[in-house]
Parts: sequence; C-alpha cells; structure tokens
Amino acid sequence: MMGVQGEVAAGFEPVLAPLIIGLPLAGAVVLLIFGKRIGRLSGVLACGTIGLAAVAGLLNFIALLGAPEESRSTTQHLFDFISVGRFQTGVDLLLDPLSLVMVMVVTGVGTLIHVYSIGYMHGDPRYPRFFAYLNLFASFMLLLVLADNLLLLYVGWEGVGLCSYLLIGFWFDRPSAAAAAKKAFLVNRIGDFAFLIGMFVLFGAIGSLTIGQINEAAGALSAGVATTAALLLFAGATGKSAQIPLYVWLPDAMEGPTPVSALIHAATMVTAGVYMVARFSPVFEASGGTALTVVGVIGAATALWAALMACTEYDIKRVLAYSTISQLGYMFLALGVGAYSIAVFHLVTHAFFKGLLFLGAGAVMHALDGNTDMRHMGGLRRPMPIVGYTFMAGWLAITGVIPFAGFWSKDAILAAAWVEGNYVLWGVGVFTTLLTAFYMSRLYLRVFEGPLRTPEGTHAHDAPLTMAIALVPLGVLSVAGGVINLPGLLTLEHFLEPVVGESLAPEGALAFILSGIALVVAVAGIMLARSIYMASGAEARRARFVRPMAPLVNGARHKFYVDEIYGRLIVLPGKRFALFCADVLDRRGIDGIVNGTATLIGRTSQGLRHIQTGYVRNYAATFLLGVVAVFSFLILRVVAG
Amino acid sequence: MTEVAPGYYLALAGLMFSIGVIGALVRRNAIVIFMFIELMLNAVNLMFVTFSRIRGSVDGQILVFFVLVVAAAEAVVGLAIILVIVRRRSSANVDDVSLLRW
Amino acid sequence: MIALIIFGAVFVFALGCSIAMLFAKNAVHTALFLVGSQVALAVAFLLQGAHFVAAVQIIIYAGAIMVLFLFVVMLLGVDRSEVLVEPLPAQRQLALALGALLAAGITYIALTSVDLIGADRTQDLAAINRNPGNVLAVARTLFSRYLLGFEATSVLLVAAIVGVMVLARRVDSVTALGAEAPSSEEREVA
Amino acid sequence: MNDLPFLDLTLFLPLVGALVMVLIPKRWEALLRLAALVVTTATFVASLGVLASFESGTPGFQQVTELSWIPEWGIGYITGVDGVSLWMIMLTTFLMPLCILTSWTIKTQVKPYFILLLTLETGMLGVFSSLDMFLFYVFWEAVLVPMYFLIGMWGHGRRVYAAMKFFLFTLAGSLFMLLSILYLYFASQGSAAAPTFDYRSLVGTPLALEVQILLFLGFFASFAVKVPLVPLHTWLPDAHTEAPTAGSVMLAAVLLKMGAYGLIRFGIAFFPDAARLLAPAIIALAIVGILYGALIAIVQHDVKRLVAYSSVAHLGFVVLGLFVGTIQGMSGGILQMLNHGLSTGALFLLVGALYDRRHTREISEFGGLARSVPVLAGIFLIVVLSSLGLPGLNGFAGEFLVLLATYQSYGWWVIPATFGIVLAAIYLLWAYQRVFHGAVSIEANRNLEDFRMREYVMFVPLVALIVAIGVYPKPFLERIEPSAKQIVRQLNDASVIPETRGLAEAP
Repeated sequence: MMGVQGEVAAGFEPVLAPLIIGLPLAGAVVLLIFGKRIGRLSGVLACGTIGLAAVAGLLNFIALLGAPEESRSTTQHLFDFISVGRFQTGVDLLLDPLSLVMVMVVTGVGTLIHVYSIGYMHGDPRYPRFFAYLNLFASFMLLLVLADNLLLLYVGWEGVGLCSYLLIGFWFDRPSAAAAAKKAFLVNRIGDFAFLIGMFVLFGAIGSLTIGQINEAAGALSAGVATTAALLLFAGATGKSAQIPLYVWLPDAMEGPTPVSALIHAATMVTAGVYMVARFSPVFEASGGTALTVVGVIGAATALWAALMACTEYDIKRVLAYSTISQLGYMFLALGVGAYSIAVFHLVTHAFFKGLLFLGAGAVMHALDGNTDMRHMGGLRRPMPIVGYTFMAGWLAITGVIPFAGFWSKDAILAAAWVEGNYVLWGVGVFTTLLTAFYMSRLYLRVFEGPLRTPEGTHAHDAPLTMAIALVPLGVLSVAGGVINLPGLLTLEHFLEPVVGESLAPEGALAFILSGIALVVAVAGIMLARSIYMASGAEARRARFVRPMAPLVNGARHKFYVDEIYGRLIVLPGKRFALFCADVLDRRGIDGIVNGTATLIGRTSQGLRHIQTGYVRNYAATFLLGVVAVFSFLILRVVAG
Repeated sequence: MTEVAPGYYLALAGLMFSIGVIGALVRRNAIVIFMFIELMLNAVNLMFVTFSRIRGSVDGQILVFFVLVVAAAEAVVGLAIILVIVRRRSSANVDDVSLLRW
Repeated sequence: MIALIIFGAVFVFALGCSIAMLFAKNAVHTALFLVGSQVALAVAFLLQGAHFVAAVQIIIYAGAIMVLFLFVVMLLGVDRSEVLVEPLPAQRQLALALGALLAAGITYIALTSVDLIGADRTQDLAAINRNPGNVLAVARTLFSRYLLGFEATSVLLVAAIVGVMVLARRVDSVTALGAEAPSSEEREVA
Repeated sequence: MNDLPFLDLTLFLPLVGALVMVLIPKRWEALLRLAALVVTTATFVASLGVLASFESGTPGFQQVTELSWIPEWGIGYITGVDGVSLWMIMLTTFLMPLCILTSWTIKTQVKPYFILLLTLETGMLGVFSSLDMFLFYVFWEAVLVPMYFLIGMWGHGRRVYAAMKFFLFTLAGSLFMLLSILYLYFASQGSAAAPTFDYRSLVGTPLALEVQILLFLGFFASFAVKVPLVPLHTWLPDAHTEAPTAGSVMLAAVLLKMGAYGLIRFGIAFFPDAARLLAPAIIALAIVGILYGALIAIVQHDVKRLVAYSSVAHLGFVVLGLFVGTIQGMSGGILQMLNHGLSTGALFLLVGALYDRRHTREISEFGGLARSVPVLAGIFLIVVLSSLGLPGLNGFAGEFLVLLATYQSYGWWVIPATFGIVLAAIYLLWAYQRVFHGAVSIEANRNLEDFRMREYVMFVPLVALIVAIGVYPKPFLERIEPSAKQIVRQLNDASVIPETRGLAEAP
C-alpha cells in the first residue's frame, strides 16, 4: 500500500498546482457574491483567473517535461476529504502527462472562450453571473482532470454537470431552456448513478479509490468484477459524453448560450467520459475484452447514429451538437480498440475544431440576431470573412482533409481499429466519415457559400474584436493541431504512453492505404454535399437523391423518435406509477388504513352509544344480567366442587 | 319451636328477593319500584336472621339494624328525589326520566 | 310440628303478598301487600328466635317506613292505576327469566346451605335467648363490637336528613337562588 | 475546559428564557421576539462551549452531569454527550435562532408562540442529552406538547387534523417504548443491584433473544414512527405541510432525528442481537422508503408537501446507514442526520420565505421567480443541490458513505438505494424549474421583494455550513467516528444473550 495520504511519490515538483483549480474557483466565488458591483469588469476578471490558471498549468507542464520520463507523475495532497475508518480519501491532485494535457486543453480553450464571451454576452443583464458560472465550470473541470482519486473525480464530474445545468438554463425565462437544463442534469444523473455504483464495486474489490492503486490492482481483478466495474463506469461516461443511450440531452443543451456549447458541450465536459475511460484503462483491459468491445461498439454506433441525424438537421447549432456526439463516438471507438492515446489525441484536436465551429456558429448567430436556421442563410463568408475563413478551417478539420488537425486523429483511430482486426468498427467509422463530410459540408456550404442570404431584418457583420481573438488561434490550431502527433517528433502518443500505454499503429504501406481510403471517402462526402446543395441543378438532384431514402430521412428529421420513445416507455409509466403511489397507495392505502382505523373506532362508538338508552330499568336489567352471570359462575363452581 | 330447617327460610328469602328484583325491573312507578327494593331488603333481613340462627350468635340480627337504617335513609332520600321529579314533570314514571342518553 | 305449620303459613302468606305486589295496579295496594309480607317476615323472625328484630320490623318497617311511603303516594297523587303495557322491548321477559334464574340459584344454595356452612347451631342461639335474653344480647353486641358502625349510621341519618331538606325545598325558593333554574328547565324541555 | 457545565446550561437556558418570557406582557410583541432571539442565540453560544470542550477521538460519554433525582426508583438526572448526540445538539441550537427569525412574520398570539418554541428547544435538547431512561422519556413526551400546539394553533388549513394525527401517531408509538423501558428497568435488577434507569448501566443487560426482539420492536415502534419509516409515515406530510414554518423546520430537522437517534442510542445499543437479526428487514424498509418517498414527491403540487416527502426518502438513507453494520454506514448515517437537518431545514425556511411573499404553496401559482427574486432563487438552488446530494455540498458526504457501506455489506441492494439519488434530482429539479424558471405567468409574481437583511442573516450561515461540510467534512466526521465505531462494534460483535456472551466476546 504505497501512496499514503500526504506523501509525494517520487516525481517532479509541482508548481502552484492548487492554483490551477483555485484561481477560477476564487473568480467564481467573487463573481457570484459581488458580481453586481463588479459589473462590466466581470468578464475581464474571469478571463484573468482562467488565464492565470492556464499559465500555472503551463508552468507545471514545463516542469513535467523537464523531468525524466519515469518520474513524470506526482501527487499533491491538499487536505482530507471524506474519510471514515478504512475508507480514506483526500483532496489530492494528480499531475501526470494525461492530466496535464487535459489541463492545457481546458485552460487553453477555456481562456479563448472566456475572451470570446466578453463580446458574445455583451449587454446581457446577467453578464457577471455568466462569467461566474463559466469560471465555476472551469474549476470543476480542472478538478475532474486533476483528481487523484475516483471520488474527487466524481466531485468534478457532478460539478461540471451542475455548471452545465446552470449554463444551459442561463436564459431560464425560456421554458425550452429550463427544460433542456433539467433534462441534461437528469440524464447525466442516470449515468452518474451507474458511475457511483461502479465506484463502490471498485472500492469493494480493491479497497481504495486512488487512481494509482486502482490501476495497479486492476490486473489482479477477476474478469467478472472488472467487467462489472468497467461497464458501470462506462455507463457513467455515456451520460456525460452523450453516447447511446443517454445522448438525448446534448442536442437540447444547445438552448444555452453558444460559448457554453463550445466550451462545455464540445471541447471539454463531454470529453470527460473519454478522459475517464482512458484514465482507468487498466480496469477496462482487465475485463478481458468484454468491456472494451462494448465501449467500441457503443462508440461506433453512436458515431453513425448521430451522424445520420446531423444530415437532416437545419439548426446549425444542433448540427454541431450531433456532430459532437458523433465525434465522441469516434473517441470511444478508439478507446474500444485499445488506442487510448489516440482517443485523447482526437479529444484534443476535436476540442480545437469543434470549439472553433461552435464559436463560429455563435458569431453567425450574434450577427443574425440569434437566428440558427440554415435555410435562411447563405454566402455569409463575404460579409464576415474572419468567421467564414476560420469556420472553413474547422470544417476541413472535422471532415478529415489532409493536413488539417482532424485528419490525423481520425485517421489514427480508423487505422487502430483496422490493425486491431476490428474491421466492422473500421467500416462503420469509414462510413461515418462519409456522413461527417457530407453534413459538415452541407452546413458550411449552405451558410457561407453561394448567394448572400440573411433572415429578414438582420444585417450580417463580422465578429467583434474579442470574438475574433478567440476564433483566430483556434482556427490556426484546427489547421495545424495535428502537428502534436506527427510521427517522428515528440508525439502526444509517446508522451502519454506512461499513463495509458501504447496504441497500435499500422506499419508500412498499410498506413498509407488506410489514410488514403479515409481521405477519399471524406472528399467524396464533400463532393456529394456540393453536388446536391451548391452545384447548378442541386434542387432536382437533391429530390432524386432523397426519394429512395425517404423513410430514413424522415426518421432522422424526427430524431428517430427517441425522445418520444423514452417519454412513452420510461417517463410516462414512471409518472403514472408515482401518481398511483401518491394518490392511491399513500392516500387511500396506507393513510386509508390509518384513517380507516379511526373511522372504524368512531363508527363502533356511534353504534355502541345506542346502548345508552337513558331508561334506568334497562340499566338495572343489565346490572341484573351481570349479577346473575357472576352468581351462576359461583354456583357452578360450587356444584362442580 | 325451631324444628324447621334454616334452608327453607333461606329459600323463602331468596324467592322474595327474586320477586323484588322482577318487580323493580318491571314496574314503572318510581314509588312502587322503591317498594320492591324494600321487599328485597326485607328478604335480605330474613337471611341475616337465619344466618344468625345458623351461627348461633346475634351478630346477624345486628346487621338487620344496619340494613334498616340504610333502608330508612334510602327511602327518605329516594322519596325526596321522587318528590322533586314529580314536582317538575308531574309524573312518577321512571321511563320519562331518560334524558341522560345518546 | 306447630312450627312447621306456622312456617308453612308464613311462607304462603309472604310469597302470596309479594306476588300480589307484582300485579297490583294501584300503588296503595302495592304498599299494603308489602306491609302484609313484612308482617309475615316478622313472624318468621320470631320463629327463629330474633324477638327484638321482629318487634323492630313491625314497628319501624311496617309502621314508620310504610307510612312514609303511603304518605308520599298520597301527597303526590300518583295512586292512579299504572298502564301495564311494557314500552321497553324484552324488558319484562328478561326480568322474568333472570329473576327465575336468580331464584333457582338462591333456592338451590339455600337448600344445600347447611352442608356448606357447617353445623346448625340453633341451640346456641336458644341458649343466648334464655340467658341473658335476646334484647340484652343484641344490645351488648351492638354497643360494643358494632359501636363504630352504630355511630356511623347516625352520621348517615343526619346526612340523609340534610339531603332531604335540601331536595324537598319548594321550587320557588330554588328559583330565588339564582337565574340558572329556568335555564335548566329549558334544557330539560329541549 | 470543563469548568462550566455547558451542556446543562444549553439544556435549560431556553426553559429559563421561556419562564422569564411568561412575565413579559403580551402586548410587547417586539420585546418578546427579541427576547426569544436573545435566548436562543445565547443557547447556541452555550452549545459552542459544548463543542469546544468536546474531545474528539474518544467514544464514550463526555461532560456527564449526574444528580440524584428519585433515588428510591433508581431515577437520576444524568446528562452527557458523545459523537452521536453532539451534532444533533449543535443542529438544534443552531437552527433555533433561525426559526425565531423566520417567525418574525407571526402576528397572532405572539407570546405563547415563542414560549412554546423555547420549551420545545429544551425538550429536544433533553432528548439528545439524557442518559437516564426516565429523564429521556419525560423529554421525549415533552416535545410532543409544544409541537402539537404549534401545529394546531399557528398552522395552515387543516392544522387541527394534522396536529391530532401527529400527536396520535407519535403517542401510539411511544407507549410501546414506555413498556420496553419499564421491562428493561425491572430486568436490570441484578442479584445485588437495585433496578435503575441509568442508560450506562442498562447497556449490556443480558436478555434472551426473544425478549430482545420484543423489546426492540417496542422501541422501534416509537422511533420508526418518528423517523418515519414507510409505512408509518403518513403523519409526516400532513404535519409538515400544515405546521408554521418554524414548526416544519423543527419537525424535519430535529424531531425526525430524534427517531434515528433513538434507533442508534437505544435500539442498537440495548438489543444488538435483535438489531442484527432484524437489520435486513429494516434495511428493506429503508430502501422502500427512499424510493417510495421520492416517487411520491415527484407528483406533489404543494412545495411543502414535496419537501416533506423528500424527508421520507432522505431519512431512508439515514436508517439504511445505521443498520448496514459498517463504520462508514454508521458515520455516514449520523452525518446525514446533520445534513438533512440543515438542507431540509433550509428548504422549509425558503418555502416559508416564498409563502410570506405569495401566501401560497402551490407550485402552479409560481413560475419565473428567478427573475423577480434572484437571491432567493440562488440560495434555493444551492439548498436544492445539497438536498439532491451534489458532491461538494453536504448532502453528498453522508449519502456517499451510506451507499458505499450498503454495497460493502449488502452488495446489489445498493442499486435501488442509489436510484434514490436519481429520483431526488427529478423531483427537486422539476419543482425548481416550475417555481423559478420559465417566464413569469402570474402577475403577482412579477414584483416580489427579494431577501431582506433578516433573511440574509438567516441563510448566510446555513449556506456556509452546507458548503463547509461538503468541502471539508473531516471536523464533523472525526467527532462522529469513535462513537460510531463503538456502536458498530456493538451491532456486529457484542451479544447480550446470557448463554452466548462468553462466545461472542472471545476473539
């Protein structure tokens, strides 16, 4: 039992690590309490805290890089958390390559989105509150990735869920926003329910919740226990990372302000599930394939399913939401084939380009008074070039066109699936690539290309400075983000190896063939979209194209009725049952017994009081009855001897 | 003079007592009911006297005095109550006095 | 033998009077039958050697108390004939059945009483009656062993007298006491 | 620090205060309110003395006062505190000033109201600190009377029905307890010793298993009604709903805890064998309670009733923790008692604040309040989150420990229990959404006054505690743990059955 509380295992010296979490948290608390007085400066304050946290994260990152490879992991004990008897947990931070990569993504993208929000939320009456929530989210997310034990991770896990709830429902006046917020929290709670039980199983089997000890002892677990624990944890991940069957909250979550969608529902929070699975990869490995197969299949299925729905959606934010679900599916696919580092790689690049896409969509909405329907848009690249070109970078990145960031990571995932021998998953992945290219091109082409079209009464203008400041760096990263995993350099994969192990990669010509296929498919998707949306005669072609698949298109347009099915199958019977309990069982049943007893006694007394006739002779007769009874008894006793 | 066995006296007393009981239950005139109660007391007196004889001491006869006194006091108070009732309701029927009921 | 005859006469007369009480419609007649049965009982007392008690029975019971009864009957003018229809259901049947049961029980016990109580010590009483004499013996016992009870009866009598005086005051003096009398009147009417 | 008898001071300050208040003319309402506030605050300060003198790390009773009362019958005045009762006492004294503050809006019969509240406080504190069964029973019943009047006189609509129901339920239960206490009393008569009501001597009284089960059920009847366990809970929604705010707070925060406290203190300690034997059944009831209370809470349309049913669910967690038989469960259960007191107490206070503004408790009468009363909405959200067990707030620490312990001892039983937290999120957030979110649909909701100074004073300490326990539960847990450990050992190992005693104590 090494790694007792307080002791720092052999490792590098962390630099002000608590500040990474503490700064945004302090910012949030200050803004929550004094937000009204701080007013306009709230945005600056929030950006400052997260920016400084980013700097602190960077310092630690540099310190880590400076350390020799075997000591690139360290824990820092802050104070005791819930500890009773044998169960001991602390607020401990774990700094290792994986957590610091996540810290860099969260603080980096987070800072950009904070800056973007200054412009985007400008003029909102609850401006300080928004930044308070955003800061609070950042601190919980950082807690999640830095947590040294599962319990603390869970604290962050639920904390980001809370912030997601608060931010989705930020415009709570809109009933749809309030409902979406609640839905997000509840669906997540269902996942968390499984996650919590998974935590119990792990503690029951291992006797500790520390990440290090769990991963160390995971190999010794029986396959059954490991599978149970892994699947329960994964069930938690399906909630947070919006996988089948718990993905339904994410499209609705687009009711929140767009920076929120970018930060929480694209770049960071939803990837927490991926991070968690990667973190506990030994547990998943220990199940002997079952758990990982489930992860991979669910991931691939989600990727395909969400992509199908994205193809028919008209709301630009919702398209991006489905695309996020789909991309998360890719990441789980990668996890499922054991390519953990590649999953994290895709997580990072996805954070870049999806953050960018959302921010771009936000800029479009900002320019068009909040309109999100792509049928009313067109040719916007000319009036808003910064947005247009950065969006284009994001589009090419997600479709997987070489050399944009998405190409490298997506290609690596597909390659890993192939090498693992999982050709079905590979096939699904490739087909999804086609769909991805198609729906993203459909989005991009309809909004930014072609003749200029704006909704009535709006006038498109380019993004203001603060928003542009965020868009440009993300655009650059979307173009060049793939460089962090370019073969030959200090690659991300290699960097993460001490934590999550090696990912399989194809050798020789196979690598190029696989990449080529992926690229060709992506380009085919783009061409398809172009041919039925942009090129001359698109309308007619589109009609011809859609007709054979009418049921499918129709189904996708209605989100395959999943919400309705959940409503009918789970929500409605649940509510009926609750009503039955409340009105029938509780009121008539249990309380009925109680009140019934009282009524029975009352009625009996009502009846019995008629004995009280008031006639003294009746009483006398009764009295005599008693006398005779007692007397007879005595006589009988005498007679009987 | 004393050949008759005491049991017969007791039997007589018992029969009179029972008649007194029946009368007290059956009659409705309050004064008549009182008379039957007196009859019961008399029967009891006879028993006391008989017991006095069986035991060969006068203690039983003493008790007759006490019964007598109680009977007198009871008769006096009871009759006074009846008097008041009759003044108010001009009836000595006990069935008329049945207010204290459900 | 004579005693047996006398006892038979007493038995028949006393029971006859008692049963007649049950059927007499007029209160005055009932009272008279009661007097009859009391006289018969006095004879039974005499037969058993309770001379003093027999005298008291005649004087106080048949005399004073029964006069009081008759006096009240006359005073209230309730000597009208009673209606013999029984308004209470099952009251009469119940009373008869229970009374019969009671009578049977007591009779059974009475006729086997000697076995229960033990020796019949009539002779001892006869001896006492001879010496020192019934009255003297009663007086000695009453004023020695039962003195406390005797004194208590005097308290009882005083209490009864006071009670009767309060009860029997005229209604107008009751109303003079306070305003609550009419209200209680109303309550009765209601 | 044992110079002053802080515990007894705490215990009797409210009563003395109440007696003094009797002398104040009833027209001087402001003075009466102020006096009540001063007395309860002083009581809280005195109880801080108890907390300061409390030595963590020792399982037994501390700060024991022992006076003889009716020595002929072995009745004494014995008070003391240990890790189980410490936080209950603190909770009571902490919430009482808040209850006084929230009662500022009481306008009728001010004098008897505050006097009853103070009497109630002494009664509740007495329950938690008595170490003599007779004294305990006196306090236990003494709590009933003020609460009966508080509900019956200052309550809402069906107050008389609710008060009567509350009274009858509780009384019916406690009669069984009285019988059990008396049996124990006579059973304690050893060969040399006279019978006694002293709790410390009664623990470990040798009893046959059948007797234990009967006596345990006698105590259980009383405590299960108070807790309440399904299906003995139906008094609770009525009483909570109809009571005035302060009454609801005290009912939920403290009176329910008296039941749970009794289960630990008496049920388990006196009859470990029976408790061990019956634990699965009680746990099943607790789990049913968790789900049942939550399900019913979902469809309530009266805010107060909803919170009341949520209490049923939360107390299910408490009982679950107490009987799973591990130290995590016991500690978690005890901590959860404190947590539920704070969270649900705060919820009732907030519902009271809403009621003061709108004079209704119907959820459909609200809507969009976050716009008109943002601070109230914010505080409400924090409390709701604490109640649904969000990590980082107090509710989580207790629930987590309880569920962890349930898994360790009872394996998959934990699934339905854990599902309770999903249901909790459903009913609380749905209600929150309907009350505070959405557009303002009813005109009366548009211009409501947000928190006043008095309300800030009430809620800031509450929220601070809610967060403090959630973030750093150690100071709380480390005071609970030694006592919890001892009780768990009693539950698991100790046996008071005469024949098996030697066996059980052997290693």
